[in-house]
Amino acid sequence: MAGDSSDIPLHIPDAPHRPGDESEFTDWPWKPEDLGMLEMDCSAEESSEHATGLVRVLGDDNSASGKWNPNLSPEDLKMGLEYMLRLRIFDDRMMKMQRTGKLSFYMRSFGEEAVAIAQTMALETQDWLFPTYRQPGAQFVRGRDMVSMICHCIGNEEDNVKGRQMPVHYTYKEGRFISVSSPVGTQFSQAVGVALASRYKDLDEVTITWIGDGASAEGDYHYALNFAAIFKAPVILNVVNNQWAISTHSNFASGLQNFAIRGIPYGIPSIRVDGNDFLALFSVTRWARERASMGLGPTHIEVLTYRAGAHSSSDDPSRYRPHDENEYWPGGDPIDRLKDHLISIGEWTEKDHDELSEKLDSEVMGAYKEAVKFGDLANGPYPSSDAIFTEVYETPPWHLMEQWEEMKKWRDE
Amino acid sequence: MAGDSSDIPLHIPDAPHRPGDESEFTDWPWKPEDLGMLEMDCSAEESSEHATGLVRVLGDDNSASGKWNPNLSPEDLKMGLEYMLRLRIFDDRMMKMQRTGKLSFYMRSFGEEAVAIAQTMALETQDWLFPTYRQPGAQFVRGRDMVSMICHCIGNEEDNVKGRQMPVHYTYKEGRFISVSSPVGTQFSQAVGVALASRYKDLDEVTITWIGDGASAEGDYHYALNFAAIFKAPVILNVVNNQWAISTHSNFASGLQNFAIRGIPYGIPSIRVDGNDFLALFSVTRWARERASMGLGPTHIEVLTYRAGAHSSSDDPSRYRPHDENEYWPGGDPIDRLKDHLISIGEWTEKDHDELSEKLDSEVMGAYKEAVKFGDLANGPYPSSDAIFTEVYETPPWHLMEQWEEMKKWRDE
Amino acid sequence: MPNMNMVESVNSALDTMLSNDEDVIIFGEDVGYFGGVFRTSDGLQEKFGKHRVFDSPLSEGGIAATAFGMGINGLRPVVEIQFADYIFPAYDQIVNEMAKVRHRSGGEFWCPVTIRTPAGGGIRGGHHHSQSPEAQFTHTPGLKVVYCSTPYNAKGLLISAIEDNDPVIFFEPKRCYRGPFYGDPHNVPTWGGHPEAEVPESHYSIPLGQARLALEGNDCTVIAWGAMVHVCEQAIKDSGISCDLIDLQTLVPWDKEAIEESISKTGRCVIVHEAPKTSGFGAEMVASIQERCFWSLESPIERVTGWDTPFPHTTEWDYMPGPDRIAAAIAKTQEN
Amino acid sequence: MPNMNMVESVNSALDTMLSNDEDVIIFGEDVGYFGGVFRTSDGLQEKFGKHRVFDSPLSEGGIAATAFGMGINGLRPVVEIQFADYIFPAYDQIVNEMAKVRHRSGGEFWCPVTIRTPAGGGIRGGHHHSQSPEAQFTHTPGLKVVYCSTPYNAKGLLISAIEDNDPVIFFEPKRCYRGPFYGDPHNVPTWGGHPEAEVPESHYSIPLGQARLALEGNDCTVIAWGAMVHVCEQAIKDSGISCDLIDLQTLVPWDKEAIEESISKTGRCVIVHEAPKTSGFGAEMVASIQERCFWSLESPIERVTGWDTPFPHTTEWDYMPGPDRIAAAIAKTQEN
Ligand SMILES: Cc1ncc(C[n+]2csc(CCOP(=O)(O)OP(=O)(O)O)c2C)c(N)n1
Ligand SMILES: Cc1ncc(C[n+]2csc(CCOP(=O)(O)OP(=O)(O)O)c2C)c(N)n1
Ligand SMILES: [Mg+2]
Ligand SMILES: [Mg+2]
Repeated sequence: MAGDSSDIPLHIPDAPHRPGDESEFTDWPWKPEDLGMLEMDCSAEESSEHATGLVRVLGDDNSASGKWNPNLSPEDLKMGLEYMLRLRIFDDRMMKMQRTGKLSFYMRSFGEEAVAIAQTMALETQDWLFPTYRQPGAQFVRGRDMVSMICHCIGNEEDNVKGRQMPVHYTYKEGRFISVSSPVGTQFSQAVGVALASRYKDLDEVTITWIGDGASAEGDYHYALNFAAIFKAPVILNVVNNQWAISTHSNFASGLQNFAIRGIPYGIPSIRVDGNDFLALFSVTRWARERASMGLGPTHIEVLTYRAGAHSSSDDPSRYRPHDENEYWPGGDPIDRLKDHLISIGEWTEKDHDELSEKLDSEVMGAYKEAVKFGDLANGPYPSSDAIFTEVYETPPWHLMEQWEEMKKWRDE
Repeated sequence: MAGDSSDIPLHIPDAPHRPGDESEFTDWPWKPEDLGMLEMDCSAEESSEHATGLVRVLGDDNSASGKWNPNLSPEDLKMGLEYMLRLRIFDDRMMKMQRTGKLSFYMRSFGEEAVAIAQTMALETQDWLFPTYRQPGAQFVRGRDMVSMICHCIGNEEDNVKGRQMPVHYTYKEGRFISVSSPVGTQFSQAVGVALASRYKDLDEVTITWIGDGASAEGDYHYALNFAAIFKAPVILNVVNNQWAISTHSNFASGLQNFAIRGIPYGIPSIRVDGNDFLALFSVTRWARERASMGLGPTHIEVLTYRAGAHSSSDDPSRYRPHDENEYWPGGDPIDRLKDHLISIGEWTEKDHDELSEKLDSEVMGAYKEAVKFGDLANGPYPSSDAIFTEVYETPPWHLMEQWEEMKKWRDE
Repeated sequence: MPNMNMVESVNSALDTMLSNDEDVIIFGEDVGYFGGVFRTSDGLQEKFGKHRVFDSPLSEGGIAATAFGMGINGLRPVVEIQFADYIFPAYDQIVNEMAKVRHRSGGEFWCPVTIRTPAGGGIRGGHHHSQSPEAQFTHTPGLKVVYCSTPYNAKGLLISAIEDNDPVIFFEPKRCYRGPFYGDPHNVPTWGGHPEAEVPESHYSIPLGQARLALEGNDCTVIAWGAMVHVCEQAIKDSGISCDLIDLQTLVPWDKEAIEESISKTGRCVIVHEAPKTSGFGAEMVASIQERCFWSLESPIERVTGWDTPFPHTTEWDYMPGPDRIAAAIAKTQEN
Repeated sequence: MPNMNMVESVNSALDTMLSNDEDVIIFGEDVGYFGGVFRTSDGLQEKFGKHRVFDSPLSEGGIAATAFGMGINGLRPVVEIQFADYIFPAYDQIVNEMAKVRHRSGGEFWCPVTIRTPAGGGIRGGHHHSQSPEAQFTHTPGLKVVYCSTPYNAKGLLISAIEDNDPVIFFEPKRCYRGPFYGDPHNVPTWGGHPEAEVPESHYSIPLGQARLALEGNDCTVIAWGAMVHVCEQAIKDSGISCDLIDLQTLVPWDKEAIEESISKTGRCVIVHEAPKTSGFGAEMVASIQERCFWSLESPIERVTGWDTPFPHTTEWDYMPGPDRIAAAIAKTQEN
């Protein structure tokens, strides 16, 4: 039992592979046919199999099957594919901007593009999204303009956050995408409050939120599940288990290798879903939304995926995991899998795909060119530092007014 | 599903009975024969039945039976009975002292006397106890003198905490009973650190800690289970579910009516035990200690009991629950149950019991008289206020020295 | 006008706001069915329904987070932290989240939450039922910090806090719930007959940021908040020195005009608080006053505060500033 | 003597203490295998074994609580909070628990824990990778608070902190990890050749509570800590005014003698910190100095600080005190 720490007096877990190791994952035993649909009003316990298993729709042969198949139209699937591909191309462009000093920092969704996109597509437009930095793709689904997203990441004059926060800390109220905060985990418990407010106002609004495998060790995770269960909040609580929290493997985030089942003793139906399977994600989320909307309370979902890229532009994962570990992830790549499915059902071709890529490339490039017109970090212009003093309070109190004057004196000298 | 809140837009749980209601509890389905012993190296999952069931040894007929019967000698049982009875008599005397202003505040263990006493008896003397205010009885087992306990509660010159903390915030390092802190929950996660330090030093020391049903909603509960599981700490983590957190029913502390099973998804073997059954408590704790000592890591225990008295001397439970609810608790009274068992096996008589009560009464009274010699709150003398300045740091820095001088000036004027 | 103690006036403020504004919602540990361990929400669940006033799990972090979410989604939550000593598990949610959400979101989201909490010593609460942690919130931009002292200002300030669109930390001096406290533990007056206990049943408000001139005088400015206001009143009487007594009421933003005006008149100043001296809010007051009024000052500003130690139980009267220490400080300001 | 940057000197302090004392144990987020996101524990797990230096779950509250328990049971844990902005989930464990356990237990238990954390701005970290929350710890009796500024004092102070039997919060100015920062973001020197970068490999310590006189002068006392020490150095040069520059090093307990001596010489004072002005530790310094040295003061003590707003991202240079603002404040103290 003491395992790898038998020689030392403390048991310290380790990552399965470190640099120099061969990357190896055991094949997944789970198939699309494994799991039936769950009753809407199932008890937490009745969801046990779904929490210990894995909901999949896209099989190894690229076909969609099983009880959880949402039977989406080819148009919807293509839309999903387009959003995901746009996000990947967008991310790559942003990384280049970061590397050339045009923005200060960046975080990609690489390998996890399906998560926020499929889940947001499964919701209604009045539903609230309370994301981390790894779900910016949801904004595409809600119609946000890329220029405005890039301007935020630069922190230029057109940034709707006014240069106040680091890149990727989006806010987009029009799309009910709630402001991203750096302290990990805080949104998870806050989302329960958002959901309860909707319920209090008797509106058919559901709130969805996400937390990382790492961040699920924060107290906020416990608060969220407890408050959601006790007050039956219409909230969808996702743990995105992408195996890593910066350099720390999820072995340090849980004593067991399953995050889904944690919801069950709180009394929350819990499901584990293949996070790189667009269709499974859509379906599980749709189900959770219906439950919430019917007044049946929260659903807890483990989204099983893999952080294919670096944690952020400041990170070099080859220092702590095999540089090619991502290629061995049994869940594959979410874009490839949906693409291959569409091809397999005769709704897509490699040529379509290349054309789409090109179209998106030029869209992103166009947006990029448009955005930098408002300034980039290397060259300016920068947003006015007046924004330091506004919106700290609804109205600046006297001491802020005094300091603002002083700041202007120095700035304008 | 919406239950009692079908008429309002939020689901708000309620207590099963409020003043004016008839107290009613469904009969317990659990019997001493239900559950087998668990393997020492069982997995968390293998403990599921023990977490959803209830470990009992003392049956409704006062006999001891089942696989968990620790087969304690009559001497040990009588010792346990004596400790419990001493605690109850001690508590009653302290309440009287509080009512007459001789001490400022008090909290009884009424109805829960078995918990700390049986559990501490099941441990070794080198093991660490990290209690809340509801486990003072452990000190009897570790040999603490009542005079010193009363002096603490008064906060007089002989208080080893030097009048700094409220009553019942005992510390007794000699008995490895770690200082009680008011903020609930904090000790639970700290205890994991205590246990890991023992492990790091390669000592056969186990740490036991307790948290209330209410306090288990704090982040510290989550930290404790997570860190204990991940680092396999030799710790025994008890949730004392006594149904109430001041006026708040445990329905507000968990979405389900089971606290034990919460440990399972962390990977911690978890057991629910009848908290008013001295033998079951002893046995489960002994088992957990052995696991910890063998390097098998933490055990999570729900101690199912009932807070028979008021939360504290400041509380009047008849404002929020039927005044006689405690009499209907299916688990009965821990002292009566052990007494009846001893009688049923011919090792005890009512007369023995009365004699013991009298002996303890006079012991407590003697200790009380001794303690008040050192001062009580109504009449003084009080401990020196010099203690305000000592032990804030190992050595008082200059600013404390200055303030100490100033305090003395005012005090001694 | 009815005579209310501070428990009743806080209750009346909550009652008024629950009646006036459907978005007001109240929760916290033991505040629902039971009406709060200090009884400040007594009767409100029965009157307004348990979707408006309810108990919460024992989790200050969860309470703050839930209030945050409700706040950004249109409600106006008023939550209770049972004792100010227990606010720290919620500290991250308050200082990193509530305080910053309006700013960080470019004004898209804001958080009109009021956090009420009984604070301060004098009830033999020892380390963890006595602290007065206001200073630990005054350093965080985005928060407003209020400390009431009487039944009248408790209601008026609490209504302003609830109506405010920024997060407000609202401290209630628990020692004054049932009567003013003049620093003598053996003298336990009630609020009966006190002019500040005449509290309208109906809605009224005291603007945040405004101090209250509790006594008027010429020779020294005494600044205090919470229970210490009454102790200062006693000390001023005892000292025989003519003083302005400024009850700050709001700590952030504090009332610049009131302070500057008084100091320029008196040239001398004593600041009093229960919390430890080092980095207490008294430090900010001294620093600001010497910056703004240096040339008016005739003598050093004195601070009379709790010691830089944990709060004791048995010997709390040797810890809390009493009239004697305050009067001596006032006298000292007159020396030069 | 080798030349070390501050990452290396912190690493060297940890290495020294791991070698000298078996009870020293190091953990925190990403500090084990990877060696910390700022690389301060690089190589230590490999050298000392993973029972001495290891990763923890992402849970600052859990880290602090575990350290507390280890500390009272005989170990000497040194934990890292990845950014000082993320220390708040641990705030309750620090201020209510670690700080008070020696006192509350009548000296039966104590907590020799060191909490290291990178703090301060200048790396485009926005709201939550830039804060400098030292003041929020200085108000809590039982804690010691240290803020290093150079490779040399980082190692010497960190060793003292680890050897201390009380809990110490140890701030490292992340902007200075790889070079001093003179307030000009376009000037990015390394520590190479800097006299304060000569760091012995072996054990040495700088007593807690002792300030460092970084520059000596006659006309003004400039007090700073962390990255601001270097910015002040630049400002003093720019101002052309002869100043004492006091690098406070330890905030609690601060060096009374050094401050009093300097003020009685110069009669003028400027205090500089990055954190917001209101209730920053500058307030305490002003308050204490005017209490202790009132009659020496020739002009108001100036504070140059961050604004009372969250920390911005793009425009951080308009937020952080720069040499221009500091030099002007120094000049202002000379006016009267
Ligand atoms: C409260 C807090 N502590 C630490 C950090 C620093 N940090 C940022 S992301 C991260 C890892 C998060 O891992 P995970 O939750 O698994 O999310 P992922 O990055 O994998 O999406 C850490 C430690 C933080 N942002 N907030
Ligand atoms: C952090 C914190 N919040 C609130 C309180 C006030 N308080 C003291 S005991 C208590 C109820 C505790 O209930 P439970 O955990 O079930 O323990 P029990 O009293 O039933 O043994 C509360 C709310 C506290 N002491 N600490
Ligand atoms: Mg992760
Ligand atoms: Mg309880």
